[in-house]
Amino acid sequence: MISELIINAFLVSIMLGIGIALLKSRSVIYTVLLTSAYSLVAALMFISLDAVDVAFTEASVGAGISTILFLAAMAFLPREEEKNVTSQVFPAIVCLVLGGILIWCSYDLPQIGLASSPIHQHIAPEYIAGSRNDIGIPNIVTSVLASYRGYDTFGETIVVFTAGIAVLAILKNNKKEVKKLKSKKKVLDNG
Amino acid sequence: MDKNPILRIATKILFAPIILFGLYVQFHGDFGPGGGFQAGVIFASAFILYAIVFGLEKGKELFPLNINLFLLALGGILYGGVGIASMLLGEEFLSYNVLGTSNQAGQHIGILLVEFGVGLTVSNVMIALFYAFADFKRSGETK
Amino acid sequence: MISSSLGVWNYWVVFLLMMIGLFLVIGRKNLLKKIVGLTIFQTSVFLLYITFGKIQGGTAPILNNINDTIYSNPLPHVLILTAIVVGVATTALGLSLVLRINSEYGSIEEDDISAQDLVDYHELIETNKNVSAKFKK
Amino acid sequence: MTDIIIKNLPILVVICPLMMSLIVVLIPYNFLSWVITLSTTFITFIFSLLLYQEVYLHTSISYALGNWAPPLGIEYVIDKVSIVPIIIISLISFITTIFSSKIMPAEINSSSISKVYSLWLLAIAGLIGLVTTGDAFNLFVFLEISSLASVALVAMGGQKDKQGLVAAYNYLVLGAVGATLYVIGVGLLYGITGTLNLADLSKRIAEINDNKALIAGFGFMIIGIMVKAAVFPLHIWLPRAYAYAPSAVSVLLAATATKASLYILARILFSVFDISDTLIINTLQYVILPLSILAMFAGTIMAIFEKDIKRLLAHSSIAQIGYITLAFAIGTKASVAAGFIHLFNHALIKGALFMAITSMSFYINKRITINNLSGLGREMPITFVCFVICSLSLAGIPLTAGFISKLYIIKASISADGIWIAMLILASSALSVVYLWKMIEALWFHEGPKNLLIKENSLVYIPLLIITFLNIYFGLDASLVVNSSFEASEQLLGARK
Repeated sequence: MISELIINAFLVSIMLGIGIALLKSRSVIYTVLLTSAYSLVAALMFISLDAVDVAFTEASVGAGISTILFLAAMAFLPREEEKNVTSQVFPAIVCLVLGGILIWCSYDLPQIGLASSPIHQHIAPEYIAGSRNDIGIPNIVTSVLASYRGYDTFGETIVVFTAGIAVLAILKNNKKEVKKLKSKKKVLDNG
Repeated sequence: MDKNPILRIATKILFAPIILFGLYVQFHGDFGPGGGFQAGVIFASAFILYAIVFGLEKGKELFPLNINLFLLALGGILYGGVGIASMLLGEEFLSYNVLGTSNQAGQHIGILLVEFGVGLTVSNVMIALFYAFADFKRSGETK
Repeated sequence: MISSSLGVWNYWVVFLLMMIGLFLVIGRKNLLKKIVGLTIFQTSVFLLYITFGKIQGGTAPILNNINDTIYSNPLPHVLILTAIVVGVATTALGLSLVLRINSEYGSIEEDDISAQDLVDYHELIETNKNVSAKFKK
Repeated sequence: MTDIIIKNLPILVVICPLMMSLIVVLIPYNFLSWVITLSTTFITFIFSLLLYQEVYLHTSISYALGNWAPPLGIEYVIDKVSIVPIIIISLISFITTIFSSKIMPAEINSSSISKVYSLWLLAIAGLIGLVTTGDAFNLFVFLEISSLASVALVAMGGQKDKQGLVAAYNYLVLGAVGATLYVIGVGLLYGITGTLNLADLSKRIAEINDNKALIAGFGFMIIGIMVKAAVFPLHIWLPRAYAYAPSAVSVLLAATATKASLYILARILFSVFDISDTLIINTLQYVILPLSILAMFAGTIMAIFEKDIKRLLAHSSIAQIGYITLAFAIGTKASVAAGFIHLFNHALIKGALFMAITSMSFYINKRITINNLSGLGREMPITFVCFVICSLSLAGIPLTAGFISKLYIIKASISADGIWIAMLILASSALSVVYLWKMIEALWFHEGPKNLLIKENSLVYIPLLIITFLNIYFGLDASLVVNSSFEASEQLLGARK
């Protein structure tokens, strides 16, 4: 079991490295590629933590489609980030406070992989038993996703739908048409 | 990019297997990792690849925008429709047990339909997003 | 001892990654960089959840016919599947807004944008003041 | 059929707009998509009224989605508490949809109208879903539906004024950060309790004592929701989002968006966690109370110095949110009830004020500032008489709805030994008269442009009349609102004390 933890610690350290590189980089394309790499390492990490479905999704959505969208958007955007002129002390303090609170509470979090912690005792066993008996599907994640918590998945489909419609509505508006519309409208000039 | 024969041929060869893999992930989600989201993204990637290599116009010929919009809504309607069907059959929203002859059969049918709905919406949204982002250039240029 | 300290290391790095993500969102002035930061922030939260779901000696939650198999907790996986898709939806919407902002303002730096907005705002107040002064006589 | 409807009412109020949004997007005719949207919001309103009746028959309805008993599956909980925001959202969304019929095509180009109505319904469904759900993670999903849809609606304002895009961007990023903080909080709580169902969560939290992760999880959840509810100082996304959204969207968001989050805040504070716990008492007394008082004054003072009217009203919203959170922070049954009364009344008041101001932009193609309000009162008498009545309501003049809520908040704060709080509320109300008078003076007592020939459009002012009438009606006979709110706070706090 130590080996698993060592792999995890290794992967998570790579992610930390990518995160620090992201903090330093000013080039947009570099940033986008690093984000893609970050998602890919996260996917590996998910595999080592037994979350194969999540890894699959993260690799295809996080490292795949997100990167395509970033690259497609980048074609129209400035390539370099300007140097920050304003002070970054306040955001840094906010982040440190957040991190401080989380690290402070980390000692009371369940130890990783401890089978006796409530998270593994309370509902999860019922899902594992139910998936075999009530639903009859080997992939427990699918049965929880589509049946036990099917409504969450419905909501999520709707979120994707919302984003699709929203992007279509935001990007598809032609300036010309708006101008035509303005002149059509009863314009009452105060001046 | 549409002049490069290697890319064109590679795309033509890859297109069908990607779709096939998408179908596999879609319908094998009950047994192994996979399901609607992943399959939807894989489907979409086939069409996005086609549009990148052959140009957006060709991509839109292959997969027109109005069909895209229709399928995008249809996925959600299918998902909600399963829920409403179970409601009309006298159970709660999204309880698949009533859909089949036995509880397990009902669950199977329900999950299959629902995952298909997810796949439909996700793939079409991803394609629509790509079209919208790639198309943005032109409306910017005419300005 | 080693395992517990490695476990804490795992938690701590996840928290550090969250901090980096949040810092990119609230500390950077580049609108695209903020969205990248959001992605990093969210992915780190996903890691936290999945870390909770792990059971030592467990395997992926796909049923097999071997008795006494320990399965990792499937619930966090389901939640994170949902959250990943929500995350990409947010990213797509954010990117579309960045594109439009760039074509309207010619910049995606927050400072430039707020400077332009301030000029517009003052113009709005000033021009209208003149108009109403004319009518008041 | 009717028993199917009655049985499934808790889900129908959400599913109805959700499913129709999928259909509306396919409708190529703009008028038809408006008709469908209107009938959907109307049906949703009817459903929510039926639900109100049902709730008062059974005190609390639990609806297990997919027929999986909670905490295994997702649960919908409708009780006397959650019915209050459901009624608010469905009522306001119906009235606003009538209002949008003429305003929407004037501001948004015709090719995207059906998409906008789809997003409109999604925003409404997201807000109702947020309120009805009894599951912490499902809450996040609906939070995202409503916020993504509202962001897109705000961004539609970018067709007229480019600032709408920046407003939408800030709303999106801050909203996403808030949602992610909420998810961290839920994750920490899930990590130590192993459940996501809110009722189950509160049971299991009561068994845990002195856990740092519990405190941190609580903190993150609250901060995340406070971002969404625009509680001072996390409100920075709000003024711009309301000011640069298309008119109808401003009305909808101003009247409903933060109300749902405020309800969630109350629910997490009082029903998930134990109100007699020192953690909650300290949070209320040392965090939320001072922030609310700051919000009351900061919002009002910002409004006094603001010249752009939509922004002015948005700043005033921040102050009003301060009143509501103040009432929650006092933490007695009477004060929480007063908070719910103001939740309802503020939706009516701010909805009406935004409606009056934005209906002006239908006639005049300009951003509305204090200077070009001059003399319009006489040009558009119906609109601005309503505006004056609702301004009085906001200031808390007797015979209006605003008076009732101020009265109950002050009464509750005095009975909780907080005379100084009552004084501060009165002071802030007095200050709010300054900016309201500034607008009324410009409208009625300044000389205006002569060449305006405005004929007020009936579809634009009828919803305004309805909502103004409600303002007066609930000022004269507040028993319905007051009773429901007291029942709500009884149910919310009674179980634990």
